[in-house]
Amino acid sequence: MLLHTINQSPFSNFSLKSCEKFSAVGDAVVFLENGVYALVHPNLHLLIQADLNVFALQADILARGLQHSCPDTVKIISYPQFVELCVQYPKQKAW
Amino acid sequence: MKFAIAVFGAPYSSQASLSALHFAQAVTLAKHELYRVFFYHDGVLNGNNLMVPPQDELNLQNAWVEFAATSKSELVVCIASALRRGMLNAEETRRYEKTASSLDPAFIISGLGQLIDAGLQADRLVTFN
Amino acid sequence: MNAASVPETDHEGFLRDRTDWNKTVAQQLADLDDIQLTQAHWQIIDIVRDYYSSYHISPVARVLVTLIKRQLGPDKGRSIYLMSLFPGKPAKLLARIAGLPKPSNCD
Amino acid sequence: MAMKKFLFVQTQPPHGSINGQEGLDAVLMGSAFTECAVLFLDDGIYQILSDQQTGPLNSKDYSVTYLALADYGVNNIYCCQTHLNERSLSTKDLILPVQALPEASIRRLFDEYDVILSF
Repeated sequence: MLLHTINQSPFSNFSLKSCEKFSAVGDAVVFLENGVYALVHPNLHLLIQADLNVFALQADILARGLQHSCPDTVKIISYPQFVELCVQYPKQKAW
Repeated sequence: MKFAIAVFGAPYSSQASLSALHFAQAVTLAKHELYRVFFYHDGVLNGNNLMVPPQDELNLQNAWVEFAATSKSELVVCIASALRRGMLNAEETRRYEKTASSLDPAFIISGLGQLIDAGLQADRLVTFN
Repeated sequence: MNAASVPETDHEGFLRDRTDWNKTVAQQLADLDDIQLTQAHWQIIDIVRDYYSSYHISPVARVLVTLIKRQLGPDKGRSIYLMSLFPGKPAKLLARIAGLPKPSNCD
Repeated sequence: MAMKKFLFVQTQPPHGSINGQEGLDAVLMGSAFTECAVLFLDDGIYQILSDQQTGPLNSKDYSVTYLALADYGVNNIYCCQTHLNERSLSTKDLILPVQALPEASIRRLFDEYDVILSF
């Protein structure tokens, strides 16, 4: 099981697309930094449909004023929860 | 669990360093072991002790040094990346006949082998690029 | 070239300008470590210079030993042979004498 | 415990940034410790496009350094067939032999290796 991390905006970068292509059922995706703009990207639902567990870092969401645009399908996490995810998922792929 | 962190991004030009710092603090807060923080690529610039950000902004170099002091964590910069970008400690300053050193003494200058070693020895290697 | 015209080196004896390198200069650089270059030395120098010219890197010691074994045979393809010709830190010394880029300390 | 295997993923084209060159340095270093493989994704494949002439730019041509990987014991070198197709490239355009994999196999690589380092 992979922990994908995406830190680039999907509006200007292929990371979201690559992650979707090279992920498998049960993988987790963490959006951080500019990656949190994925929460408002039309292709976000593809990750949900692919049965990935999708997370986004709260600090990055708040800093960018996206707190009112978070879909229910994405779990909002703190840094300690991010660490906990790294414990659960043995490998990271940083896109 | 034993964690290692790799930081690839320059301070301020990328968020990698700030994210890695928050993550590192969370690792130690959760009582995990932090085996090493390895700075590569532009990440070596986090060791720049000449950085002077405005007083109402976080000084990332200071923040890393304080974190290392309180958590007893090891901060390592890749020597090849560091030399290329002018991050020299006193010894390298002498070796390359330069006039000033720029790398904070809290950062250890070492080889890229330390990144590989971190990947081998730690249970988790988390990269901030 | 006479003995007086030694090209400029840094304090560790590396050429400041690698284009200054030639066979005479190589001996001058070797003199700094009291090494008289023999045919055996030159075989190794040629190997690392060829390698650098093909791949744009200096081979690490482990790979160099393999190259020597491949080109000069198993008797010479041993780190002890390399150490006997270029004692101390062979990779660094060899880079210096062969006019290759100064390696970073911790490689 | 068996030694962990490393997969190095090159994603950036050459010369526009130093990521690829420093990524290659990491592969060469890794080869001294453990089994390593290289995967070229997206524009990363351009790092090994043949006939790079860096003289006029005065940028180091490290594409030839990839040819040294075999001497360093790195023999598993992969790329994505789809990414080649998108760029109208074939493996014949590359400076060294590379196994072009379908997308599904790339995911299996991620499973096969223990540590994934992306540049």
